[in-house]
Amino acid sequence: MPESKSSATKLQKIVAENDKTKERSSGNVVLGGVGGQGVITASNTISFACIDAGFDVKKSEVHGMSQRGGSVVSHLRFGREVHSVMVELGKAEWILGFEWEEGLRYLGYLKPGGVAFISVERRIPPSAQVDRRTGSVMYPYDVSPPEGVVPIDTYEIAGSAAEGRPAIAQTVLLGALSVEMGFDEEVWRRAIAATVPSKYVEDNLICFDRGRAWYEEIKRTGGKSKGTISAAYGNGRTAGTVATLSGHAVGSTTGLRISTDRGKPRVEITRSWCKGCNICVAVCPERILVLDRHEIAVLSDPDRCTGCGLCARMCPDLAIEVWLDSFAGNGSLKGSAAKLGEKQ
Amino acid sequence: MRLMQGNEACAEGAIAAGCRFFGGYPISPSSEIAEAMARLLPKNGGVFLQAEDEMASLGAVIGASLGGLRAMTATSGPGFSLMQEHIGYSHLAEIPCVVVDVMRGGPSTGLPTAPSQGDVMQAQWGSHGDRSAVVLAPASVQEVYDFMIEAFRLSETLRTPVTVLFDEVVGHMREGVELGAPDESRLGSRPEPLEPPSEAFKPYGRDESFIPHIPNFGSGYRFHVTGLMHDERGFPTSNTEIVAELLERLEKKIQVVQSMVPLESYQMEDATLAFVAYGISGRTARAAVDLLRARGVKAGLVRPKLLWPVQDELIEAALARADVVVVAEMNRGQWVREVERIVDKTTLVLSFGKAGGATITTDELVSFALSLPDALSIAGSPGALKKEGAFWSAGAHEAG
Amino acid sequence: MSEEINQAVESEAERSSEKNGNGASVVRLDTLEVKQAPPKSSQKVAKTRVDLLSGNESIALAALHSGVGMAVGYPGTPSTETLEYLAKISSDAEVYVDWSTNEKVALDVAVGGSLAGDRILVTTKHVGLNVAMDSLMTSPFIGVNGGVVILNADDPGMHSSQNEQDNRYIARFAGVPMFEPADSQEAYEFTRAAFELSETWDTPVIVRTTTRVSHSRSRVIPMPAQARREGEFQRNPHKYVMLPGNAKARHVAHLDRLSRLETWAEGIPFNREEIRSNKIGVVTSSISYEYVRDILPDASVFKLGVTFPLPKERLRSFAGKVEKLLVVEELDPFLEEALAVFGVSAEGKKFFPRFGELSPSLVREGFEKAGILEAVKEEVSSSGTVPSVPPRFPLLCAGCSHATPFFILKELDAVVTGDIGCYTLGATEPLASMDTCLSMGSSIGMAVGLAKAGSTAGRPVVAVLGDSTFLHAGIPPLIDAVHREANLTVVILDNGTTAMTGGQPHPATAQNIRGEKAPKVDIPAICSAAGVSMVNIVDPYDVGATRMALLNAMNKDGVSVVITARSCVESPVKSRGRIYYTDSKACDGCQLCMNLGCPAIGWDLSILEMPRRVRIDPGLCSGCTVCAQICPQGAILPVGVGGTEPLSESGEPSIGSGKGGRDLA
Amino acid sequence: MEGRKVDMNIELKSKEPASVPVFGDQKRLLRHAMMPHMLCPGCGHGIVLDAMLSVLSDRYENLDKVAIVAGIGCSSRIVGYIDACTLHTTHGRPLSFATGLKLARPDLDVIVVTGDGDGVSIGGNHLIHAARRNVDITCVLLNNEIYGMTGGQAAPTTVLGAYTTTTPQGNAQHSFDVSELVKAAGATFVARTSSYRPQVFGEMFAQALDHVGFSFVEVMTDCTEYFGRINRFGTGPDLLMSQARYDPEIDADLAARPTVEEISNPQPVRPVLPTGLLHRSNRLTLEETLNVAGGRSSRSNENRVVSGSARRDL
Repeated sequence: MPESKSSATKLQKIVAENDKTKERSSGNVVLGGVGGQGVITASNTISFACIDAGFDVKKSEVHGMSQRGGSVVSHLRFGREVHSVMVELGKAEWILGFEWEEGLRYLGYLKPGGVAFISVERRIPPSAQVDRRTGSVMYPYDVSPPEGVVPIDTYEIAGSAAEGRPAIAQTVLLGALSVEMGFDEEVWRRAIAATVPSKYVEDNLICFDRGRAWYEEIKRTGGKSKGTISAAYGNGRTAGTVATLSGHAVGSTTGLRISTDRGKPRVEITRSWCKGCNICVAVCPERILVLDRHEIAVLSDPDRCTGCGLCARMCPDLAIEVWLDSFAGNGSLKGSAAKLGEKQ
Repeated sequence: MRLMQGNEACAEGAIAAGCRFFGGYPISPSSEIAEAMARLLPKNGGVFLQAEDEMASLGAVIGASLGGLRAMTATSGPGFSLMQEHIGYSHLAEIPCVVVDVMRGGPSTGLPTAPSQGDVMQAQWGSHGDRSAVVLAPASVQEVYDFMIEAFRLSETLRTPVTVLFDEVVGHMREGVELGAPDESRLGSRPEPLEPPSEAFKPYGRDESFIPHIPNFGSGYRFHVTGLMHDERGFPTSNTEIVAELLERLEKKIQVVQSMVPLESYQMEDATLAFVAYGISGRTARAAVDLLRARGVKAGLVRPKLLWPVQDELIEAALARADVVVVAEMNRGQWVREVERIVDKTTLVLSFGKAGGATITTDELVSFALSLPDALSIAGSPGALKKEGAFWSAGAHEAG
Repeated sequence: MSEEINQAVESEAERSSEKNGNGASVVRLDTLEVKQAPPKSSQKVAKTRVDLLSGNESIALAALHSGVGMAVGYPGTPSTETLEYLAKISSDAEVYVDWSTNEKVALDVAVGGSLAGDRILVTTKHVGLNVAMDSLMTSPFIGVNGGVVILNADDPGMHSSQNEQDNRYIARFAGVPMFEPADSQEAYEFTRAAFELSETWDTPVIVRTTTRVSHSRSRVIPMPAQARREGEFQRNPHKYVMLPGNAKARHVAHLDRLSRLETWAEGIPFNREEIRSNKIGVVTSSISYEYVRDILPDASVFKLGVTFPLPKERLRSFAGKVEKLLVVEELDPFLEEALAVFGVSAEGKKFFPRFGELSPSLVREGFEKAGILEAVKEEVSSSGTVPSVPPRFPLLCAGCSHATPFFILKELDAVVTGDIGCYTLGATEPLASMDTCLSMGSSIGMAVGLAKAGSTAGRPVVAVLGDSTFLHAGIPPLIDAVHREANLTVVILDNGTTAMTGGQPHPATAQNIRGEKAPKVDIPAICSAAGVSMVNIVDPYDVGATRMALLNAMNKDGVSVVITARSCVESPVKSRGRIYYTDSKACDGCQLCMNLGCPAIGWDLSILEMPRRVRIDPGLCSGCTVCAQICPQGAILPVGVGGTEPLSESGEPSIGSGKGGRDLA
Repeated sequence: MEGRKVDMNIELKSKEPASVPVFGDQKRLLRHAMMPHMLCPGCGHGIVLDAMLSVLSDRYENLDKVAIVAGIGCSSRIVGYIDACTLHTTHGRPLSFATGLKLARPDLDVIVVTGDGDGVSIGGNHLIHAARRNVDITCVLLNNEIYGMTGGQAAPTTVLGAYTTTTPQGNAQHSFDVSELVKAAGATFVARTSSYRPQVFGEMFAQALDHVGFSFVEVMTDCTEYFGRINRFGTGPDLLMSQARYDPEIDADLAARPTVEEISNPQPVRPVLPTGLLHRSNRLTLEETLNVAGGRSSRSNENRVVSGSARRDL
């Protein structure tokens, strides 16, 4: 590690870089996230900062049909004169991802040499939890971020300022962005104060400062000191490590793997006991139980059975049994549940 | 020899018979039995439970019995009425238990502390459906003690409820009692299951004795006990053939008792006037026989100890020579109907019923017997008199 | 040519001169006071003025500055914010603003208001104008007193619409002039001009935006404001009563006006010829202009601000000045066809897509195809490996009261005719219980058809629509259903607001657009009055009751109505209750709760054992309790119940209490 | 006890493919010869039966030492399908039989299955007294709010206004909160669950079995043929789903949320009763106070408070 002297030179270099960015005559930012995460507010903040810094700004956002939870993207362009509100592919100097997948989604807009700050907060939509039998999700977990991507555990960096409020933690992204975009720090602080609801201004500014400090530290040390994002699956965030500025991931993100194969479910229905009450038909989460023409329950699509056993549990006639075949090693359902209990 | 109440003797007898569970509810004039059991049972490793009512009492008794304990309850008329359903249950499910009814006077709450023999018919017919009861009627404190042992023997060996029926006088009378420990043979035991536990096990399977070999709960057998009509496995059935067979077996099982209890016959060898009386009335009648004999009347006494099932053959034989039979009981004439049913049609059966809450006295019986010739001549013929038996009964009642 | 329009030209000049200024002279814009910055900075944060307006806001501001007396419309993305913003920046005394029951009502109100002398703004999205078509077609016959401007917001790319239609044809069809601004400043200026034009030419005028113009923000420099127009109704039955006899005369007048408008179009400043090179010329309008300017900065451009009527001569002249003429326009070849009619050969749709939204990249690709730009094999991203990411579909919010009815309808296997609103998302997995969706209010009519004709194979027919949609276009078909004795159930999802567009009031809410108390229309009473004998109101958060109500209604012969009444969880106010969590020991991963499609419910990725356990995101859970109700394992519990720590350090309930759960004692 | 517990946490190390039942092998405790059972289609009692078997199969290798006592009614009939020492008694009195049995054989685990009519109406007295005595048995009461077996007459648990065959104008009598009643009577373990939540029932039932003293588990389960049909609550699945809200916590949360307008449901509203473990306390059991089997219980609660005024200390 370089000694303090050389870090000082490095710092100077960064300051010089920042000064250079101040001379910037135009720029493009693409912000991606999920409804309710504060993407629009952040793009407003950036716009205000740009105006404060003397630029013309155009920005445009598209949010999906839903109020919350849908994909939200905002394009922001500033310069002496701006025509299009839309950023061309490969022309954005900066990308802010408020959510891991949404951040990755817009990487195509990133200019060579640009920086994408992507929060590791993960919002996995119900539609991505598609493979119901194995319980895996369709989500870019195993993606190691390409060059230019800076994964940020906003929630962890924000710390106490965003306790229980992940949306506020996202201001950490603005802090990091401000280091790259330049402008006077006070410009940013004014912009935040102008765009954020007054009761949250203070916490947002703290998050901003922490994000800024964190990224300056990363830049100074080349990403080699601390900054390790702790594994925190429970919070819906990724486990992994922060990528260095050179774009090489230190370690890799931990992918979502299924540790055990649960086995192939098989449903046995004792026809002579079934009274056709329809309860299994109603409760089956996969809706694959039906009554046949004799009013006896049958499985219409065995391949879709997840083996949850709800039908067996809810059958008042005790006519249904669910078995797991070709079962590989982890004891019965009860067994694993018991283990879980022990662990906690 | 100890001096004690009939009720106390009842408890002592139960303990001697191996009773280790008592469930009861206080009611006069039986309460002393519960009190005595509460004292005696813990000393003897048994359990005394004062229940919330008579249904619960007998329910607990049956439960305990199914658990393997000899169990009993004691009550009086109103409580006995409440127990009837469970007596029926015990009968059908064939779970042994002993029910003591210390009889008191009158219907409803009636005469709580006065003697009566008014529950005789209830003891047989109180519970619904077709059922034959086993009812013992002790006449002395000693008999109470002995009959309790007998009651448990019958109940356990036959797997049926046994009622011990005595009245307030016997219950509260103090007499000397010989509390000899009964030998094993007098205690009897439940038939052991014939086969080891298996899926094919039939707890209610019949054998030649008509008595099923039902194991106790917790003995390694798993089976079903129900108050529903059931098959040999114990499971509910409504198959009429199986039901009819079950009822027939139960009836045969009960009738066996007739031969198991002796009948007391006193001076009956040459008697033309026979008293038939049970319980305390039997003792009164016995004294009356002696007095009448002293006056030259050829009187005798038949005292059944087993009221139900009625020992038809024994009684018929005992009364074969009598011209007139006077059935003396502390009620308005209940068991007299059984005597009428049994004896030869030429025999005159008279009911001497007294239901006012006082015991029948020797004088009453003697004067009644002595007035008979006049009464018979007025009536003209025994047949005519027989028809007006009610008059005699009513007269006796008034005398009381 | 009116004076005002000349003014507009001047302001255009003003604008370019002030382009890089800080906009200090701006009137009536968002002024945001900034709170004291936190202690870290000793410097006080200064007050700042901001003048970044969206296209919709610019139109609202322009309307206010035009002295508009009334503004009406029906919420519809991307037009909705216009009236909301107008209500925000104006007082009731200045402008009467409110939502109408539907777009046709709005236009009728507008024409009436115009005859009474006010200037009127009408807002609608593209498909909304279809609803108002009947009145729109005749409105130029009647003409105006106060100016009538119709904001028509198209949605190329269908960000939030059921179809993609190019409403420039409607302007031509109805013979109504149409402005097309390219950014917020133009939106402001064109709207101001449109009011003038409307009165000058005695016709309603359409201002057409697209999503990109409506929802983009850029700086706006306004012009001096006018006072509210004054005027009054004058009887004029020959002009206002469209009996055939009168209408015949008015049609002639209308055609005469159209021909004069064509002449007018030749001279107006809103159409701009920008000559830069004689090689390439591009005819374009609206947002496409901005893309063209970015991609081909050196090309000559004919920028159309008014796309109907078109300046035939000027276009011909422009065509003569360039070697190659291209047309860049979104959606249909409206301009391209017009040029062809004018005898000008130009190419457009050959290179640019006819569907969806244009983007700078698509415009670049088009020019590349046209051979004007050389295709650059440029590495798009630095690493070259942009990860492929699955799409994120829109979905109902966590705690949406619409989820339960769909969850139940799927289980009951009903044929469900849907409608336009948030609840259209009931068609998506995993709720996936909607079979059809056509247009506003069409659910009930389609249900009538399904119930009366053909066969549904024994499946019950259920029409599902929202409260606002019911009032918009659901009442006539309900009456139709009753009268026909159609065997169907109508489920009115009453969340007390027009949720999909962001929570606007409607006649069955007790509020107007300004949040003031307003008379409330009684939906159940309307249904009963229409002759529906079974009208049940249930709480959609009560799963059992909702199921029973739906079942009873479906079992009833004839028309039955079930109203599921529970406030929208997001708008107009966010409603949050005690949140719920999953006891991982009790959860057996049966996934029944996941069938609700709630974004807060997902797999717990911290537990790798099978079966998977469900986790509720505490940041998303709104506490609607529905998942807790349907969980057969009783594994979903309110935070704080079950001996659990309410919130752990990380801001969410710890998993599993370890104390055996559910102890209330 | 120890010997009879089965560790279900089987480690299957064999590499051979195997079949594992998802919910254990509780059906081994079923009297297969008696199946199918006599309950109506969709009757919640069957779900409770399965859940009971599930718990029992976790705890016992076989039910030789488990006596299950029932009264009369649909609920009580389910014991006939359990391969244990089963005692089907008279109407309302199962707790009496069970008390006697338990006192006679403290080593047996005694479970009582009863219904609302059986347990609260005709047998109400025995219920409160069993609770008072704290006899160490577990009572499961299946509350279907009606007399099912006799044809749908009003029970003491039928809510005010509900329709039954004896309340054609709607029930004129108020109903019992059975769990509260039993708790007030002195039961040391009281829980309520519903047949929609068999797993919660199982958890409560298991805890009740562990509990030393009178433990009471009430299960809300629906009579499809009478209660459901007469009150137009639908059939099995409908009634099952209608239990979803049996939770005062959920009810309170719903009440706190904004509504569009007042919810008016013309259906008779089912009361929301507290569910979960409602009460747990410790005191001497009847076996202990009666000094049965030397006054030593075969089982013990942790941290039991043995009162100085207990009878055996006097």
